Amino acid sequence: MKRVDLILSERELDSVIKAIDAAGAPGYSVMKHVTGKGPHGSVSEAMDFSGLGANAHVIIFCEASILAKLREGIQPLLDYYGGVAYVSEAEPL
Amino acid sequence: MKRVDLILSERELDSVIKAIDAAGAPGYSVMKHVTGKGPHGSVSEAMDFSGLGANAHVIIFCEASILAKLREGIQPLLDYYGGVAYVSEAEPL
Amino acid sequence: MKRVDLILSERELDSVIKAIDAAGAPGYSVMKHVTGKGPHGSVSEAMDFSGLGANAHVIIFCEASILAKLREGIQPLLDYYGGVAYVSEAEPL
Amino acid sequence: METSLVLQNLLTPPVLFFFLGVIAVVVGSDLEIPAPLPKLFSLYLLLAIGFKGGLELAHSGLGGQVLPTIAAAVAMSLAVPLYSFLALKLKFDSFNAAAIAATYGSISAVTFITAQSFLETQKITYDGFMVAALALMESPAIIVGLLLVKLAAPQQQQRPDAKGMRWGSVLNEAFLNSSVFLLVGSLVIGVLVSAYSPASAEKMLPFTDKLFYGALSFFLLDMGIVAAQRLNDLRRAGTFLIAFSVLMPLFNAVVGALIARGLQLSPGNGLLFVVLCASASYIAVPAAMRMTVPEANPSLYISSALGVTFPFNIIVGIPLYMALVNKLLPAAG
Amino acid sequence: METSLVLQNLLTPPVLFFFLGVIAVVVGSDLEIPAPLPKLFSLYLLLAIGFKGGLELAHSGLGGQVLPTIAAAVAMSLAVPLYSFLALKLKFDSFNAAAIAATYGSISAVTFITAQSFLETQKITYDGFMVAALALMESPAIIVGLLLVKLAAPQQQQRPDAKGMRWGSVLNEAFLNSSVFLLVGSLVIGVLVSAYSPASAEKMLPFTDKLFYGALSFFLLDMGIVAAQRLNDLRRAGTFLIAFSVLMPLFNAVVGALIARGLQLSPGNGLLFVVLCASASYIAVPAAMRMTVPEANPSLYISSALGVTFPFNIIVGIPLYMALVNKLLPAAG
Amino acid sequence: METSLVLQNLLTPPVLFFFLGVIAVVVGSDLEIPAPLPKLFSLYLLLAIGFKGGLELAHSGLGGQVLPTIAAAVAMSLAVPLYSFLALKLKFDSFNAAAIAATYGSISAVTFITAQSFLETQKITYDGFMVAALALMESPAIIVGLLLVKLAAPQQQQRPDAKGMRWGSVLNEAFLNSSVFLLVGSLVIGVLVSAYSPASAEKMLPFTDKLFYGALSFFLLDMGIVAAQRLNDLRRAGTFLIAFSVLMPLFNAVVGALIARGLQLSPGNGLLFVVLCASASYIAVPAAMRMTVPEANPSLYISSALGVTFPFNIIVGIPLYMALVNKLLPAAG
Ligand SMILES: Nc1ncnc2c1ncn2[C@@H]1O[C@H](COP(=O)(O)O)[C@@H](O)[C@H]1O
Ligand SMILES: Nc1ncnc2c1ncn2[C@@H]1O[C@H](COP(=O)(O)O)[C@@H](O)[C@H]1O
Ligand SMILES: Nc1ncnc2c1ncn2[C@@H]1O[C@H](COP(=O)(O)O)[C@@H](O)[C@H]1O
Ligand code: NA
Ligand code: NA
Ligand code: NA
Repeated sequence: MKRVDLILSERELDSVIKAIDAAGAPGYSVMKHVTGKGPHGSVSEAMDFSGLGANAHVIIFCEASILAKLREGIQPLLDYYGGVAYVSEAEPL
Repeated sequence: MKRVDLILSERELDSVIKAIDAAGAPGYSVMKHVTGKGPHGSVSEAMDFSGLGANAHVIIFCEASILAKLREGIQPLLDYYGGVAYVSEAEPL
Repeated sequence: MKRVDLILSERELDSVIKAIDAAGAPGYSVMKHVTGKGPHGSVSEAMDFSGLGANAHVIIFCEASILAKLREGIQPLLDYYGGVAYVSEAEPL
Repeated sequence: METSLVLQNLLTPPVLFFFLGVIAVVVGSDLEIPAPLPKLFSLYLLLAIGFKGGLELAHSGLGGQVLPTIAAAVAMSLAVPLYSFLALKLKFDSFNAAAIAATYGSISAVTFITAQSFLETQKITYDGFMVAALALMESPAIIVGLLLVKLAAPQQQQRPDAKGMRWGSVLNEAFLNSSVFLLVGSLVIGVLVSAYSPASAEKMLPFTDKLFYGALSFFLLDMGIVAAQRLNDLRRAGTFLIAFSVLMPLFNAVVGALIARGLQLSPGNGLLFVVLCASASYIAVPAAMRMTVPEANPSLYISSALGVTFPFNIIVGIPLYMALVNKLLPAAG
Repeated sequence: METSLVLQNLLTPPVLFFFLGVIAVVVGSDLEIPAPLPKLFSLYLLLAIGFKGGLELAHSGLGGQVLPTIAAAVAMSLAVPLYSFLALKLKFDSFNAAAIAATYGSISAVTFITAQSFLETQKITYDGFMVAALALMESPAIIVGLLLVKLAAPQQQQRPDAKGMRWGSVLNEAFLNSSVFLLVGSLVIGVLVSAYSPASAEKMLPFTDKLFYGALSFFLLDMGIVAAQRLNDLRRAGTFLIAFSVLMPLFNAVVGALIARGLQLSPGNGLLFVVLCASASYIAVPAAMRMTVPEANPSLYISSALGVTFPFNIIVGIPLYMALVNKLLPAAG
Repeated sequence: METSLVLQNLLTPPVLFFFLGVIAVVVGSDLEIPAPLPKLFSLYLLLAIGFKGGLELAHSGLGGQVLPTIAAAVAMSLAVPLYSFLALKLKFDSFNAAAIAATYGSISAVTFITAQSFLETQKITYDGFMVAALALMESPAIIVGLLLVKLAAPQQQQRPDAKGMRWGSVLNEAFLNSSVFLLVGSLVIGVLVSAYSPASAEKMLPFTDKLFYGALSFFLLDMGIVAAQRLNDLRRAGTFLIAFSVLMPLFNAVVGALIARGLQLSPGNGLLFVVLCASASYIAVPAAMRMTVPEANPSLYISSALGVTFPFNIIVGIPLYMALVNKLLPAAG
């Protein structure tokens, strides 16, 4: 099986979750309040009071067969808005 | 070495940590406030005020030799209460 | 590509981030409020009010070529202050 | 008259802020009160209501109507889950029926507080010992719920962590869960301080008393958001549960009002007694049930208590029960 | 006289705590107010200012200067982004120019509140309907900003999620974002409660009124920290943007003062009107722009509004505008 | 008489809520106050105590006993870690001995505040300048602790990040750590506001003054939980450290009371002086030590200061020291 890690702005979280559901993933987990740095600069929690939010980390465990559909739904979002997506191997415990 | 990722309700966290300790893992890390979706439906933080809590993400780096004992302690909990457990390869930096 | 996971006290986070930047990593993500247990004992959030903080989990996706420099900057910090660092394989989605 | 009472209740800040939260969800605003801020308010409300109740209890003592009223309250928290269970078994399995039944046997502190505020704006007095009734009604229903599971549920799959159903941990969950513990603890502190350090009791009031109404309104804004988010779950739960969530409180209210009449409670105490009977727990009991009856579906018992019964009670229930009390209780003439 | 007003403003707790936050960053203290605590204060301030404004609006009604003033306020929130855009296009692309322009067309509730507190310490009266102006000036600039992008921006790359620029979601973001929604909602609640339940309005005051000044000071401590952290970004943004962030508020203040004179506002209302014109949004608009104009660089519009204009306004702007109002408005004689 | 004072202290809300927190842990309730809510209260208490102290300091000025008292306080914060270190070296290595010693040289703001509240319920006056003494006693002990490490510790392993022991960063940690910075900053703001804007000082009081006692009680509920969680660590730390955590405060209290007598302090100021000497830091110093002496085991210095000395002081210490002060200080008759 596969493990997909997405890190992106909380702002796009709803769109990404829609794409994950649409791809038929069996589930996902979300951690908010992630800060970091990437090609678009630094992200902190300092503006949290204004509703701007920080980043979110999404983890998806799924069959390899789902990856293509996931990529199709998510990659355009990451290309346009920023964020990263990586896949690695994972076996059920 | 191995990396184990567990995602489960905060409610079972204490039982899971006992199982991890009992399996002889050299350590573990816990992130709370994880939301997500799985076969049992969606989990949000909306009921946090009532003490219901959300999910927790537990990471364990350990030798492969520990996996069997970990599985023995944790798998019954996940089967009964829900949650996921995956293993992948990881080498010390 | 590689995925590096660091878990260490929030106290050393600034030093570690400097080392990551110095190693030329293309980015990183940070999750705070991580609790856990390791060779140096348990870490909780109970003393958060005093500014002591808990642990942080840092994720870096980077080329294998960066690992050596990362190790050089980070390993001494982990040796002295505690914390763990593991590397695994990861491919872009 | 009921209509005017309904309006008088509707147009107070707590109820209006509850509506504002509901509207936020309905129109799709991104308004949210992020965790753990709602927890701050819920801890505060329990601490303040307990402390103030303790101060008043110290004055009123345990004589007169106090002990009979408390005994009747505890009896109701044992009886309600029993007959609720029978009704719920028509549609649900034993796990879900028991969990929902326990929810309705226990009480909602926020509904109680909102009723107190209603009485205050109506200038109707009530007594501090009702908070003791509130505190003592939280736990028994949890025990009854678990007994029902033990007795009526199909031979259970063995729990992987023995903990789940051991009686020690069940009693712990029932009597020491954070909401019961903080409420009872603050009540006891209120009694002690009132007796031995009245000057320091005075110094607590700006925090526990003056701020209370505003903090309640703020918390109800969040409750409105959370309750409205439950509406989807409800549709899935079906009309039986929705009907139960309105009819059972009404039935309990009538039973409660008759008991209050028997106890010759004042109109203020009578309303609070009725509200205790008619309200359902969405703080203590869900947390306890998820721990001890994981087989039940939380979205059923949370959505019915928080998504239907709670809004029903604070919007139309309280003034309706007031009218009922005014009719049934002699003192209200 | 201006100097003495500046000093009188400077030496009040809100402004001094803002400074303390700035100093913390400058000297390298690890003082921080962790999320989501600042959100608690920002929600509180919006709720309280809205509620209090509503109470007062219910008294003043919509007659006299009320509607003309509100109309003028909305007109300014439409005009400011238009001429700001023209100025900003000298240096920035259409995305960034539109986002910054929208920021300056909208308002800063905290600057407004600080100006109210200034008036109170100066014992100058003002009216509750100005809060309605505040509430109604938040959204229009967001719409104008997006129209500017639509019209002036180069043919856009197709958004991957259609959502971004559909008008429904833009209007949603403009009128239902959490800060506008909570402010307007609390205002309406204030009006309703004042009319139908004055006793319960009274019970809100310890929370919404008495606590307000202290909570504002605490929040400004955090704003000082956040504003100072922006100073680095600013250096990168260049002198054009820094100059714009000081000169545009001054220009808007003069325009605002002339309009206030035309409307024959009292000095207190006049100052608030000027402050609305001169302030820039760092709560509602940045959140909206990041959602709807992701092509713009947030560090530009946040840093200019929060790192320059906001400190400028609360430190020297408010007393300066007061002096201006005193000169231009007849009633101030 | 001591017994009656102990009881009078015991039966106040702050101490009772502390007990409630301890009991929650002991009986296994799941009561917890999740991060970052306790931080809200600790920031609030520092801000409020500093601000109120500043207001009072502005009235009393720096004449009379003020400077001698402050000088004596600073001297104690230098002396206590020196003799504590000698005692601790009997059992601990230099790193741990220095870190624990620094903890006892510094002070606990919450203990100080609880002592003030005790005085107020006893109707005994005290002066605002004692808050200045509090503020100035936090840092010196941190410096002494680090000097002790430098001088007495075995040739240290080279720190991987030079930062650790460079003097710049040590001084930064000692004088600019968030708790010292906020306390001193609020004190200065209090002085300025009192002098130049008394009307605005008035407007702060509902927040900084009226709410204070309740907020302290709420915070102590959390402190009770955290302190009780430390009890396990303590058992491992051994009887030497437990004995030290009770005997060293008692010894420091006697020394402090003699100095207070020499300074001819009033009973109220005398008690506060003694409490400063007898208390140990669990906010500023642990954070500083973990940063600058990572070789020391935090569970030792946190558990002794927070798990033993703090409860000892607020439960029996304060009334005991009061009795001592009443015996030794002439003015107390
Ligand atoms: N190489 C990386 N490793 C880990 N996280 C990253 C990396 N690049 C970007 N991120 C995360 O993704 C977020 C959005 O990245 P971007 O908008 O592309 O700069 C950043 O704020 C980081 O949290
Ligand atoms: N396929 C998955 N990938 C990532 N997280 C998952 C997945 N399935 C379940 N989870 C997480 O595990 C939690 C519990 O799952 P469950 O109770 O089995 O529905 C969910 O709320 C998710 O946070
Ligand atoms: N084997 C492990 N697996 C996962 N996390 C670990 C492990 N060992 C240590 N940690 C984390 O690293 C932190 C610091 O470890 P240490 O200071 O070495 O005890 C711990 O508090 C844990 O959060
Ligand atoms: Na009930
Ligand atoms: Na403006
Ligand atoms: Na001391």
